[in-house]
Amino acid sequence: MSEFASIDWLALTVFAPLLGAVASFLAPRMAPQIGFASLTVTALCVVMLAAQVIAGGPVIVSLGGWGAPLGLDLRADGLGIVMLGMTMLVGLFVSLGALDSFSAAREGEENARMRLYFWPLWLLLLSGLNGAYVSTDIFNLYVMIEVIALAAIGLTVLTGRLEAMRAGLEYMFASMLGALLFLMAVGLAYLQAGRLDFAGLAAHAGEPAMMLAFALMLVGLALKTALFPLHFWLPRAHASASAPASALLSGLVLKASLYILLRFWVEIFGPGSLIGLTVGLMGTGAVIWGSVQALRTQRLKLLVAWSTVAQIGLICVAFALADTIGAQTAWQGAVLLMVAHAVAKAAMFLAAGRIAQETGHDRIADLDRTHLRPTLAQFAFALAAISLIGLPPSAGFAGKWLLMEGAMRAGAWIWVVVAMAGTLFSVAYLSRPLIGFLRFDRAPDPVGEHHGWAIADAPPLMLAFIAAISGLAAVQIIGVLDIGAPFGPFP
Amino acid sequence: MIDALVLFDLVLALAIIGIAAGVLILRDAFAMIVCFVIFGLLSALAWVRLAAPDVALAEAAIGTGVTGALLLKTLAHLRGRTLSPPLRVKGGLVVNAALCALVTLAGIGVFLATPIGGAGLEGLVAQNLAASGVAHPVTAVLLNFRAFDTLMEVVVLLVAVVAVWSMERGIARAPAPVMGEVYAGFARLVLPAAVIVGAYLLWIGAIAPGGAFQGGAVLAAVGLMLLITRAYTPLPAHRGAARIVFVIGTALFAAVALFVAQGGRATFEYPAAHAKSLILIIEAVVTISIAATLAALFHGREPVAVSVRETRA
Amino acid sequence: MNFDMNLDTGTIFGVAGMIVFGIGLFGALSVSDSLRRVLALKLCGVGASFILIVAAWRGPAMPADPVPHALVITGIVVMVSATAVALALIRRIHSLENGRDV
Amino acid sequence: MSDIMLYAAIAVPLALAGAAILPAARALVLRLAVIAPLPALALALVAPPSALSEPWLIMGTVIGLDSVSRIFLAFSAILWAAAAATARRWMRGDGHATGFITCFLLAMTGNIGLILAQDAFSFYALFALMSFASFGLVVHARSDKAYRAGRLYIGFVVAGELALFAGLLLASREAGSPLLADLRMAELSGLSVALLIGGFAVKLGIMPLHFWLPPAHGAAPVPASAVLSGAMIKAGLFGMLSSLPLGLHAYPDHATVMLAAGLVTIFAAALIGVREESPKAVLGFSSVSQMGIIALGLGAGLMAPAAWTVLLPVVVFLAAHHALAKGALFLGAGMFGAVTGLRARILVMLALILPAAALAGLTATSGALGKEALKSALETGSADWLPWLIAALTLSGVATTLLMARFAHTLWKQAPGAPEMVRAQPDGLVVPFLGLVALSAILPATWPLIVPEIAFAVIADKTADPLPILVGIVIALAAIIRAHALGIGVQAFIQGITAPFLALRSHIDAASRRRARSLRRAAHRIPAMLSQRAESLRLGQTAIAALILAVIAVGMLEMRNVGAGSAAPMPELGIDMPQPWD
Amino acid sequence: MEFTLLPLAILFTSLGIVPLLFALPERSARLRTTINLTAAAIKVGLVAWLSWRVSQGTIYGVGFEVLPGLAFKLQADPLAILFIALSSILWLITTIYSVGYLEKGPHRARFFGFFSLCVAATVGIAMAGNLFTFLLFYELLTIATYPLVIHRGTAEALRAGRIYLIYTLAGGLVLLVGTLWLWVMAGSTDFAAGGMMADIAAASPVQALMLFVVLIAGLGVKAALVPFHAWLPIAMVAPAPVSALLHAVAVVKAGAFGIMRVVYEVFGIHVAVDLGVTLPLAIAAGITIIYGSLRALTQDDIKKRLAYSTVSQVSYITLGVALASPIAAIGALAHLIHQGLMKITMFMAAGNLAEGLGVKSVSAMNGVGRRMPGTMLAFTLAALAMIGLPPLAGFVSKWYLASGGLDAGQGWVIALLLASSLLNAAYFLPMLHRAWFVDADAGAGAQESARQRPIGWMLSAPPLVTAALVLIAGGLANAPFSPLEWTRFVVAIEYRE
Repeated sequence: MSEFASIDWLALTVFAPLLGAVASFLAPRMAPQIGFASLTVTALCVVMLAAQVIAGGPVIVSLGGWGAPLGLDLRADGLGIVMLGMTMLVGLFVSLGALDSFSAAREGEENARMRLYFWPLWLLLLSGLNGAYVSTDIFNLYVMIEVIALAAIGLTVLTGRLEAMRAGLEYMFASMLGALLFLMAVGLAYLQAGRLDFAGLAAHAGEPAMMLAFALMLVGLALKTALFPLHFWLPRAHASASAPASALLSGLVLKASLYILLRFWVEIFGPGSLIGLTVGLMGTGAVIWGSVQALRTQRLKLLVAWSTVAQIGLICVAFALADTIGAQTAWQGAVLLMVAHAVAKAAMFLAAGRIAQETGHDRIADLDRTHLRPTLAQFAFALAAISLIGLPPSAGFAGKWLLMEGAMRAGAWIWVVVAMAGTLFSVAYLSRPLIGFLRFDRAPDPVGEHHGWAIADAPPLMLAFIAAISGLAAVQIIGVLDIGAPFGPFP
Repeated sequence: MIDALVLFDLVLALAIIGIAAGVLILRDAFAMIVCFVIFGLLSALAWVRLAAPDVALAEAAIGTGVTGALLLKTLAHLRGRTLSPPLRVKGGLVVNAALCALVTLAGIGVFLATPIGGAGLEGLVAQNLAASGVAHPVTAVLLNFRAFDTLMEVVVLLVAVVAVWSMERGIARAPAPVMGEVYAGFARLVLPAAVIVGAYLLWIGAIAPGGAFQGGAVLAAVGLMLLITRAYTPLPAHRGAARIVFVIGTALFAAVALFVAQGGRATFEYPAAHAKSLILIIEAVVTISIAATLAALFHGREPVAVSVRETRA
Repeated sequence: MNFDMNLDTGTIFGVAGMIVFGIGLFGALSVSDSLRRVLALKLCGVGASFILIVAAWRGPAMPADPVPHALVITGIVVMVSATAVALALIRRIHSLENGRDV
Repeated sequence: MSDIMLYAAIAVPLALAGAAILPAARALVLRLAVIAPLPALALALVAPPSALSEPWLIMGTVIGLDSVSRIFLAFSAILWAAAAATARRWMRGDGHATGFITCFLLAMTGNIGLILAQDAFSFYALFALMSFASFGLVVHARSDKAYRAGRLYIGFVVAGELALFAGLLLASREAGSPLLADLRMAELSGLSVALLIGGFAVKLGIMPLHFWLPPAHGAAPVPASAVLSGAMIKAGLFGMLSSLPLGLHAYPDHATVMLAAGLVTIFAAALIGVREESPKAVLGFSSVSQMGIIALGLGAGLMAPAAWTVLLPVVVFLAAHHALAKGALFLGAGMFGAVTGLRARILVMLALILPAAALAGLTATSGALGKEALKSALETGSADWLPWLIAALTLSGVATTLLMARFAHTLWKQAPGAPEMVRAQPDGLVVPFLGLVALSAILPATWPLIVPEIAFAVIADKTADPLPILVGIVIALAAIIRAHALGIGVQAFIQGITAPFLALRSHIDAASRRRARSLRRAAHRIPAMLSQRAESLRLGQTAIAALILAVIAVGMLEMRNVGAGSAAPMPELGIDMPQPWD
Repeated sequence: MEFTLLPLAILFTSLGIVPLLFALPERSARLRTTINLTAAAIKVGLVAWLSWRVSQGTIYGVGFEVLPGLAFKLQADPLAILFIALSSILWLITTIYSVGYLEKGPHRARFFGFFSLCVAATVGIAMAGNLFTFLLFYELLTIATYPLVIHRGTAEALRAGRIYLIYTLAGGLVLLVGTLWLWVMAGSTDFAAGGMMADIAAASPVQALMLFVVLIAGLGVKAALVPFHAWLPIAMVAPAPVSALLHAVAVVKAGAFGIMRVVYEVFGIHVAVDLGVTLPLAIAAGITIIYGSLRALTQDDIKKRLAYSTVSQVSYITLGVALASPIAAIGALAHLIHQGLMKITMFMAAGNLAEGLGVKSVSAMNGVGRRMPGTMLAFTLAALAMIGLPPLAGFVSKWYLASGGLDAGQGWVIALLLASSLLNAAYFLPMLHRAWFVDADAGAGAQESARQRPIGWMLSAPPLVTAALVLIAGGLANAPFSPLEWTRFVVAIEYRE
């Protein structure tokens, strides 16, 4: 056991997928196997790390042995563990889905190419994500978000279709601009503080350069997170990517920038309530606008993508509560919502992909119980919808509960109303495809036995199932989350 | 009293700003790229003035050189397409301009309100330089103090090449640049020299300005020339080797970082005795990877797809 | 504020960097041609680099802080990677749009 | 033994009704219906007074037999038996015989059971069973006339049941017990007494609550008319006797209304009745008129509790008298319709004279006995009303005679139609008809034998207090209700109530549909337009710069606020917390 | 309180078989039926055992923490038993009926899966030990019933389903906010006899009042209180067994039961009276009672008429709760059971008419009594019980409600109940009249009713059984373990102070 304890699981969570990516790039034919194996290893590392953290509190590794201001520290506290866990969970299942989506059994050169490149890109993405969750240095985070962004763009355009390419370019510009705003913020922060670690910067919070740096970072990260009104790139990018890629983009990639924003907000800048209000209002706009667009759109994947815009907005309501008495509860709720959204949205994209694959289209108006109905995928979609709407016992419910509880404790009823509106909206737009799944008065053939079962239905189903019942484990998740008091020592 | 050097700085700054504006304003695409290259070089010059020769070198080699080559290649690919007039005065444009001006003003205000050189890590770096295994502080930071950043930066390059390979395929060949015999001859002449310069830069990085990236950039330039002159044509058979070269830097760097983490040492904590040699090995390998990657980014596609298409055509 | 005292190399290039960043930002927001947009973003990047390098500057004839330099070098490489990907995308889109693909 | 008889009295008809569900048993049920009331009859004639408590049933059930209920049970059972015997012939070959006999038996169960019931719950339950089951008897003919009569009937029944529900509820709360015996001993409030009287008066057919009665009697087949008129309307009387604190407390207001209604009923019913075309309807009005007489007795009892001890036997006697005579008349009417040939008709007509004369109060008949006894009993009661009552009672003989004359006339002109099978073999009807005639004739003689303890009559004082205005209002109300109920019908009445409501709703619906349509159009157009505009102006991009500025501005604002508020301007902004990894 | 897994076991009898039912292939009907019936029978047995134990004074509970400080808590108290007993018995009967009803229909696997889930949710609602757990199952119920409502998959059904979903989810959301608020305000959401809001209501009556309004509004949607009732008549497009379940056991009862829990065990009846919320609630219930009946009058569709009747009848429960008198409370609780029995009978009978004769509208009901005597007998009994005739179940609850009205000094309740009974009679008696006393060829809808196909015992027996239960529940109201007796037991606890 002691040998295990001495192993640097923290660094391994970043290095394992990295080495996996290298290997899968070197041996393209074996890419799926290598990819999946290294994913498993990474998951193991995360589990070991989590065990360490749960047993002994936050784990900190000083890379190179130098220590914070000079060198880089990696740190895994409760929040980091939760994010890592979320990433691994979604990642494992999406990978399972990808095994089928890009399986060798499918025809076509395009598919073969996608199979080759999906794995290295995804593993590199994973390594960036994991790196971001354990980083404590803002420049290191800059590099991480670049890794994430480039890999994500690679995944976006993996299908090679023109609309995906165009969406990917738009995403690229948004992402680069976001990163450059971030870089400028790093420059200003260094100018002011002369160091880059969180703890060192926190001492300088509130000074003018830090203020500007914060503004740039906030906007840059909001751009990457697609927070309204900076969401313009998202729907097309997520809707035009292949199903596993969409699942990763929507489930994981957005969460990274949101997580960074959250970290900065709590640990470094601690801005005042007015800025919180601004972000909250942006979130409100996202809820309304995303929902309205989701109600209008004609295509299933676009609907799911717009729903992401709305859901991200809802999570951002927590920022408005950051300096109130309900802050800790609201943060916990926000993190739970992030996890719930990651799991459910990944399931939903995978399911939408399966549906499109089986029915040959993804027009909402034409969805019905055809003789080739992908029942399990539709079921998974419905389960995921339960979590996104926030019905018990899903994690979405637990998250929404805590978020609203925070708002109530703060006496900020407006945010309760926003959360309620978001819920109602999500019912309205998600019921569109759900109703389609259940109608069979137009089916040309008599409805018979189940069809369209496939192994590929398992990952979305499992993810959706986890999303739908994980609210029951909310107290455990929060228990982990509070390790190291990431949201500060609130009473 | 205004120092002559300060005057030079002022003029240089104004030139940089003007040329930056030119990048946006000039209608002709080629002129735009040229303008950008000049901008890069002037920036590098400015950075030399700011006592940052390493950075200047890197900017000149990579930020300007490689990027310029990439831009020109893209322009060649897009040739025949007229660039839309860059700036049309519309309501939105004016609003954008006003907003950006305000942001800039705010930035300048904040910058002026912040003391320069007040805080930094040079003291810590100097303290620990001896223990780092290299004499040049920038290299120490890059390959020891913040080696993780550097590793991830190589990873970024790797991501880029994977992404580019994944997306660029089956493109009918853009007409090759017309390069005369003179150019080919020049290339042949310059090649060995460039290799030597690159290697030197790498070596010198340990004690003076220079290092893996700069050296890599120079080596990449060699690759570029080979590609342009068709002295070397990537073949499907070379793919395996190419992949190995791309990843070897990352792989070795990461492997070393993990390997040293035993006996109570943290990841990236090189044993004091072997620090210099380890760093040198890493740097050398990373240089090769960088060079190959940059060249591949320039070439822009995986050999196999092209060859398949071309044989069919 | 004493103008003379402040008008040193660092201040000049810091302000210049800010302005370059502003120009780049404006370009990134307003320009619709993709190639030029890439360049505008590069301007932003250079502008940010200026600030970092100025932050490292310790006055004429003083050794500079090496950390920001390292950061900028890293930034440059990251930027070139991103640029390469963006340009590859642009080329690919152009090919697809013009039907030069099979 | 008497327990078993108590059970059997209720259970036998109920079991027979239940057996009608089985197709195989239906014919047998029709045939056996005649024995269904016999246990009750036996109970009435031979069993000792008894009571039986079943606390688990409904909400605590008590059944039993006392002297008043013994009389009611006796004549009701006789009537039911006679009617069942008639029905056995009458229904043979009828397509709806099963339905008829089921309803018949259920009504019988209810009627017999309610006489035995000693608590409010079971009384109410059985009363309702009787009332609702009788609906099937009324609409048996399936003709428009029958349906109209049925609608009228059921409307009144429901209203009556509701009044009873409320009355019993209030009364049992006031009495503190649901036992009828306790109700009779309690000082009930005016409201509950009014509700109880109202509820039972519907059944009794006292004006103005009589409208259902003549059409229903006219529409029902002969055996059903006999029990409706003979037995079931007496259940209303029985209800009043068993639930009101008669003889203990005076309710002068209620009494006034009751007396007035009774007076009006006697004559108005006669006046209307003589205009009827159908003999059975004439008989129906005759029943109404006779119930007016009984109402006089009740009213007098309500007015002067002291007189009740002498009034009670008279009222009970009148009920028994009317039951037997009217039963005989109805069965006779059926008989008349069934026989063919002049001789047979004359014979039947002659036999009919006996009960008719008894009703009219010919000397030495039960009718005369009853009226005289009532007159003398009334004298012990309110003096104000006495002259009127005496006069009315006297004149009622005239009215009844008129009605009987009309009955005979219409019967001769258009006898009620009898089914073909009955026409062929009318002999099966003879025994029940003649039996009832005979029992009616010998009632004065047999009366003291059955229940000696109340077979006497007493004389009382006289009072008078005319309330003609109230009577006028009652009549007017009656006229309005009648016109309404007969003219429009229940369905139309309901539609009349709901029409404005429906119109309003459809109006609102249409308006909201229009509104919803235009809203939906706007909801589709506006977001589309907005997103198009946002895209073409690249608002998202502009927002980047705008947001940066906004955050800076807001940050500055906050900094200033904080700076103004405290000596140390900065620290407030940073959440000053110990870093967990320190 | 005794900690045991018995409540979980009862929950599991329905929840545990859900995956099994989903997984079964469509054609293995026999196995599915066996599983269903076995589980239902086991549940009835367990509930019987549980009721016995609870009547002896044992209260079972089980729970674990879900959110910080908030537990998922099941608790079998007497009030819970009342509801579980209803649902478990009716589940058994409805399962038999559904098997018969869907004999050849599509998607049976899905149907029975959600059906079981629905029952599980109902059991959970019944046994919820705090408002939070209640909310969990309340939402689960919404989700589980939705696929049942739209089971037919037609455009109309989908529209109805959408309306149903929007109403109930919005209601659930409001309840969520209410629960949260309660949690924030009181620091607990536990149900406890006598309530727990006394201090808070004393300290901040306005907030407590608003909380009450929010909670009741959230529950009122499912309880179909006017103006939140619109979903109920629309949702009647569902197959007959689903309507039966929706109207009799699960959904509306969940709302009514929730109102009970909130009034008695969150606020406490005395606190509620002090807050002055009971009279408005009673008036709201009264309005619903009359409104529902008036709307029912004009419906020609049988199921729609029954649906509006439900709107009216369910508010009896609310009325009884709001009257704040122990006697009325007995009426309310007894009506919870009685209305379930009556309404399920009527819906199953209506289903039989539609299945066997193709009769779906009142105007086509002429002569159906003769063609389906058993079914119509059951229907008649239930209808008469609805009107409130003794000795049927409806009479008992009405009697207690009216007495309770007097007890509480609210005489208008009697008038209200009388008016309601009158209206009940006005819309049920014409149906009975047509069924029994009008011949088939007369009146409209002769063609519609011409189609006739035999129905099996699985369809014909269940309504008769429930009708018999209606008779027994009323006729043997005073017998031990009758609903009324149990109700008295519960009310004695709730009014113990």
